Amino acid sequence: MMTILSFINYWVVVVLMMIGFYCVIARGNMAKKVMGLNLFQTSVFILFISAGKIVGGSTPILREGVEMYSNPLPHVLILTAIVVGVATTAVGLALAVRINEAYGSIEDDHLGDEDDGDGQ
Amino acid sequence: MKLARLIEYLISKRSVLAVLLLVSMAALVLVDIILPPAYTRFTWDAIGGFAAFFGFAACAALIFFSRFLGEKLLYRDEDYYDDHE
Amino acid sequence: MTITELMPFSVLVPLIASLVCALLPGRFWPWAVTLVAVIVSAVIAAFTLPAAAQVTLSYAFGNWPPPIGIEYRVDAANAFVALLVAGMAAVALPWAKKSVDKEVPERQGAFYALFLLALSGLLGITLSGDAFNIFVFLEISSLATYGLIAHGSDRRALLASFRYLIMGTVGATFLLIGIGFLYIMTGTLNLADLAERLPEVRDTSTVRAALAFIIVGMGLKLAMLPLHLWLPNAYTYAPSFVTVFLAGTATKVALYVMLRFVFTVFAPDWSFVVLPLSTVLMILGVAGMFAGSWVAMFQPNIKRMLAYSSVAQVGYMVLGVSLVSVIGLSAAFLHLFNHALMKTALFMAVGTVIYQVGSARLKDVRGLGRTMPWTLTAFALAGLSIIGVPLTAGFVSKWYLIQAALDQGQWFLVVLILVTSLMAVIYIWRVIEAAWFQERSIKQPDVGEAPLALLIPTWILVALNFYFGIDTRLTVGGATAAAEALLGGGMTP
Amino acid sequence: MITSDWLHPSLVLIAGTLVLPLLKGRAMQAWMVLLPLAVLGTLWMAQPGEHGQMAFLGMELVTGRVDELAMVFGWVFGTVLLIGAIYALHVNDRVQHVAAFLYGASALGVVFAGDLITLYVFWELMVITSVWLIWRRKTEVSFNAGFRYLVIHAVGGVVLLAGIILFQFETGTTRFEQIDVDGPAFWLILAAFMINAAVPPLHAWLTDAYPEATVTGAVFLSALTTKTAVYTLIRGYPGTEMLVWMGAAMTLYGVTFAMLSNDIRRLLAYHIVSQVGYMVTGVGLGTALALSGSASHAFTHILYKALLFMGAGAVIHMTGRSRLSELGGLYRYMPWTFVLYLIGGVSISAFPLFSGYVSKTMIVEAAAIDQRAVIWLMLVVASAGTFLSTTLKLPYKTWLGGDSGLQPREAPWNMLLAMGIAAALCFLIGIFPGMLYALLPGAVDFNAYTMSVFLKEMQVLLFTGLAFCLLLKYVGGGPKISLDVDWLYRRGGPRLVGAVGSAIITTDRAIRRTTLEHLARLTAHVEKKHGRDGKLAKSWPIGSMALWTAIVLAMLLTVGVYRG
Repeated sequence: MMTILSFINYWVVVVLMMIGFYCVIARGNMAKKVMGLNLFQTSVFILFISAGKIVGGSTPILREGVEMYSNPLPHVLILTAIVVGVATTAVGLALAVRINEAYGSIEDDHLGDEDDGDGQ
Repeated sequence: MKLARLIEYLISKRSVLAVLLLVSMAALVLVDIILPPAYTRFTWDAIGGFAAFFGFAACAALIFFSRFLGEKLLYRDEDYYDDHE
Repeated sequence: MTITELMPFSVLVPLIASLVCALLPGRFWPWAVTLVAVIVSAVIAAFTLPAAAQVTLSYAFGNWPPPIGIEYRVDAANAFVALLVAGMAAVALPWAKKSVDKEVPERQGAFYALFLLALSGLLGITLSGDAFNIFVFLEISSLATYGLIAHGSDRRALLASFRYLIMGTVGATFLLIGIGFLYIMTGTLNLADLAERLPEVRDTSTVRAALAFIIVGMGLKLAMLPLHLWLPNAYTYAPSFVTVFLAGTATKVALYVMLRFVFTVFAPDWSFVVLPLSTVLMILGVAGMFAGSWVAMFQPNIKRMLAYSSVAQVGYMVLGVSLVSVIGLSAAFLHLFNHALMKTALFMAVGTVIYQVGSARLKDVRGLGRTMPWTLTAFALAGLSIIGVPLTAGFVSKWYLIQAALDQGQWFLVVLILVTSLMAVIYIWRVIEAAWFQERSIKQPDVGEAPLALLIPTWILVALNFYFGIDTRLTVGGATAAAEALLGGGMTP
Repeated sequence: MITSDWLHPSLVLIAGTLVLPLLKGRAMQAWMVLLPLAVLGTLWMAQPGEHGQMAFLGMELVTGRVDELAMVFGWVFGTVLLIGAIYALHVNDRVQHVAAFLYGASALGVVFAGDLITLYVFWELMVITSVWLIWRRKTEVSFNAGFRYLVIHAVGGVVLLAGIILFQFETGTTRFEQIDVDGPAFWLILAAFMINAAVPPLHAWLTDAYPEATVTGAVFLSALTTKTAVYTLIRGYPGTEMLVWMGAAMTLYGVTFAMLSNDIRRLLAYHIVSQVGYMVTGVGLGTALALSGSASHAFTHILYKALLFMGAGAVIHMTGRSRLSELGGLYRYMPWTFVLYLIGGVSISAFPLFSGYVSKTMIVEAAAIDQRAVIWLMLVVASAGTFLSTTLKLPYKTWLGGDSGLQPREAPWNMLLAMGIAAALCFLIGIFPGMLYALLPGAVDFNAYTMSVFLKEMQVLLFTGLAFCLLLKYVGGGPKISLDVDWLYRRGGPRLVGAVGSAIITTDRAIRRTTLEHLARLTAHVEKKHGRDGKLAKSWPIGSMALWTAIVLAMLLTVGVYRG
C-alpha cells in the first residue's frame, strides 16, 4: 500500500495518459481527439515535473536560509514542452476548423470513405 | 530476270538432273563400300553405305514422327491463343 | 571561424531566414531567400562531413560546457544525415519554383517560411547532442510539416495533415516519455553523458521501458510497418514539392534518431539483448518490404504508389539495422542516402507530370511517354534505381544489404530481397506501360513537355542515381564511417 | 573504359548510337554503315589482355578482357551488325535502329566482360534493348510475345543475379572463368545461361517471340542472344556432362518442332534451337576440339542463320505473308532471294564447300573421338532434319511448289546486298576454313576435307533428299500452329490460376461471411458495452493507427519490462 501511495504521482500520470490515449483512439470527433492528445501530453509534463520534486525542497529560487531546492531543470524543459503542446493544439484545432469548412463535419469516422479511390 | 529464266530452265530439265543426282549417289555409296574405312570407332564405320541408309531412315522417321506428334498432340487452329490474350 | 563554430549555422540560417521569409510578399523573394538560406546551410553541412569524419566535433552553446550546457555534437553519422537533408533541400528548391507557383499560388512567404522551419528542425535533430533538444526540434519540424501538407490543393490534404498531426504528436510524446525516463534515472539529457551514465542503471525496467517508448515513437515518425498508416495519405495529398522534400528527408532523420538512441545511448550489446530488437526489427522490416511493395502494385495513383514504395524502402533500412553489424548498418545508411536520391527523383518526375497534367492517376499518364518523353524517361530511369538494377544507386545498397544478410547466414533474406525487387519491377512497369504502351484517350487534353526548370533538377537527380551507382567511394565511405561512428567501434561485425 | 591501347567496342557503339537519332535520310544511312565498321576497327586495334579495370563495391571489374575466345565472338558480332545494318537501311524507324545497335553493344559487352558483374549489366541491357526489335512490329501479337519474352528474361536475370551473389559470397571473387563451385551458385548461373541459350524446356521464349519480331530485327535477334549464351557456356561450363545430353536432345527437339511449323521464321527459329544444340553438345564434351567446334559453329551459324532470316524476311517484306501454306512459286519474282537463301540453306545443312560443313563436322567428329555412339547418331539425325526442313521443305514450299498467285517484286538492293555479303562469307569460310580456324583459341588439329568425313556427310544429305522427294506427300504442314512449352504459361498457367483463383474466391467468401457474422455479433456486443459513443470498432483511421502504436508498444514493453 505504501509503495502504491508513494508512487502516487506516477499513477496519476499513467491514468491521465491512458485516458488521453483512449480519447485519441476511440473518439471520432476531431476536437475531442485533440483534447485527448492534450491530456496525453500533459501527463508527460507531470511526469517530468514530479520527477524534479524533492521532498522538503523549496522552489528553486536563490534565497537566504534555504538549502534544498527542487530541480529547476524539469521546469525549464516543461515550459518549452508546454509551448510545443500549445502550438500542436493550435495547429490541430486550426486544421479541424479547415476540415469543417471543407467537409462540413469533423467526425473522423465519417470522412474516411468520402471521395475515396484515387487522389489528385 | 535472267536468273529466273535460268532457274526455269533447270526446272524444265529436272528429270535429267534427277538422273545425274541418282548416279552420283550410287557412286558415293560404291566408293564408301570399296574404300577401306578410315576409322572404326563405331561398329558401323566398317559398314559401307551406312550413312546413306541412316540418313534416309532418319529423314523418313522425322517426317512420320513429327506428323504423328502434330496430329495426335500438338496441332491447334491458328487462332488458338487469340481469344485469351 | 573554425568548422566547429560554423556548424550550428546550418541550423540557424534557415531558422532566421524563415522569420524573414514569413514577412516577404510576392512570389519571387520568399523563394530566393529560401534558396540562399538552403544553399548556405548545405555548404556548411558539406564542409562539416569531412571534418566530422576525422574527429567528433562539439559546439557548446553560450559557452556552457556540456553536459550542463546544450551541445551540438557531430560525428560521421550526424554529418552524413545532415548533408543528406540539406543537400536534398538544395536540389529540390530550384525545382520548387514552378511547381509551388502552380500548386500554392498565394501566401508563398508563409509557405516557404514553414519549409525553412521544417528544414532547420530536421537539421537541428541531426546535429543536436541533447536529448530534449532533439524532441524540441522534432516538434518544430513536425509542426511545420503539418502546415506544409495542409497546403495541398485537395481537401483530403487537410485530413491527411490532421491525421499525421495526431500520430506525429503521439510519436513525439513517446520520445519525450522515453527521454523523461532516462532523465529520471540518470539526471542528464546530454547524449554522450547519458551513454556514460546508463550502464550503472540499465538493468532497471525503467530504462528498458524508455528504450521501448523511444523505438515506438521513432518507429511512428519513420513509418515502420505497422506504424506507417499516416504516410501514404500525407505524401499523396501534400503539394508535390513538399512530398519531394519529405520523401528524401523526414523519415531518414527519424531513422537516424532511432539509431542514435539504440546504438550510441544504449549500447547495441545491451539494447539488442534486453528487447528482442533484432527479431522485432527484422520481422517488421520484412513485413514492411512486402506489404509496402504489395500495396504499391495495386495503387491507381502514382504518388500514392510511391508512398507505399517508401514504406517498403524503410523496410529495407530497418532490415539492415536488424542485422546489427557494421555492414548491415552501413547498408541501412547507404539505403537511407540512395533511397533519398531515387525517391526524390521519382517524386520530382511525378510532380512534373502533375504540373503538366494536373493529376498523377495512372490513367492520366496514358500515352504521355510520347508527349513528355524527358519526364517519363527520368521516371523510368529512377525506377530502375528503386528496382535495384546494377549501375544505379539502388543496386549498391541492395548489394550491401544482401552481403550483410549473407554474412549472418540469413539466406532466406536474400530471396526476400530479390522477390521484393521483382515486385518493384511490377509497380514501376505499370507506369511505363501506361506511359508508352497505352493510347491517350481523346477526351484527355494534349500536353507537351514540361519546362526546363522542372526537368533539369529531375535529371540532375537521375544522373546522381547513376553516378552513385558507379562511383561508390563517397557513399560507401560515408555510410561505413557513419555505421562505425554509431557502433563506436566496440561491436565486432 | 578507355586507355591508349583499349577502346571498348561497346562504348564506341553506344556513343555512336546516341548520335543516330539526330540524323536523317542519307546521313543516317551512312552512319548506320559506318558504326559497325568503326566497331570492327576497334576490334582490329584491340590488344590481348585485360583492360578497363574499375573498382566497384570493393570488387575489381574488368570491362575488357580480350582473348582469342572473346575475339572470335567479337568479330562475328561486328560482322553481323554490319550485315544487319545494311539489311535494315531502308527502314525508317530510328527506335529500331537505336535498339539494334544498343543490343549489339550489349552483346559485345557480355563477350568482353571479364567479371560477372559487368556481364550481368550487359546481359540485362541486352534484354531491354532487344525487346524493342519485337515490339516495333507494332502488332498486338508482337506486343504480347515481346512481353512474354521480357518477363522470362527478367526472371532469368534475377536467377543470374542470385547466382552471381552466391558465387561471390562463396569464392570471394566475381571473375568470370570456369564456374567451379558446388551448390546453388553453380546451378543458378547455369540455369540463367541455359535460358538464354534456349535449352528446352527453357527455350519457348525464342520460338514464341522471334517470328513476331520486325523483319530486320529478327536478323539481329537470331545472331546475338543465344550466341552470347553459348559464349558464356564455353567460358563457364566446359565439360559439364549434363550439357552433352541436353545439347543432343536440343538438336532433335528443334528439328522435330521445325517440321511442325507453318510460319517460315518460326521454322528457322526452331533451327536456332537445333543448331545451338550442337554448340551446347560441344561445350559439354569439353575437349579442345569440341570447344573449338562450338566456337566456330557459333561463328558460322551467326552468318548463315542471319542469311536465312534475311531471306525469309525479304519474302515477308515483299509479300506480307509468312505462312508456308500461303506461299509458293516465288522463284519467278524473287530469284535472287531464292538463290541467296539456298546458299544459307546449304551452309546450315553442312554441305561441303559451305561454312556449316567446316564447323559442324568438328563437333560431330569430337563426339566420335569421345566414343559417344548415341550422341553421334542423334547429331546425324538432327543434321538430316536440318537439311530436310530448312533447305528442302521451306524453299520448296516458298519458291517452288504450287503457285500461290503472288507476284511480288524482287527485294530491295540493300537487302540483297546484305544477303550477298553473308552468302559470300559462308562460301569463303567453306572454301578457306583455315581463316576461321586461325581465329580460334589454340591450334586446331582438324581437317574437314578428308574423304571419310566428306563421304559420310554427302551420303546423309543426299539420301535425306531422296527420302524427302519420295515422301513429299507425307510431309506435315498446313495452316496449323503447334503447341510448345510456352503453352504452360500462355494457357496452362492462366487456367491454373483461374481455377485456383475461383477456389480462393469461394473460400474467401465463405470465410468472410462467417467472419463478418462473428464481427457483427462482436460489434453489437461492444456497442452494447460501450453505449452509443463506444466507437472502438469504428473509429478509423486515426483510431486504428493509434491502436497499432499501442499494440507495438505493449509488445515491446511486455517483453522488455516484465521479462527482462
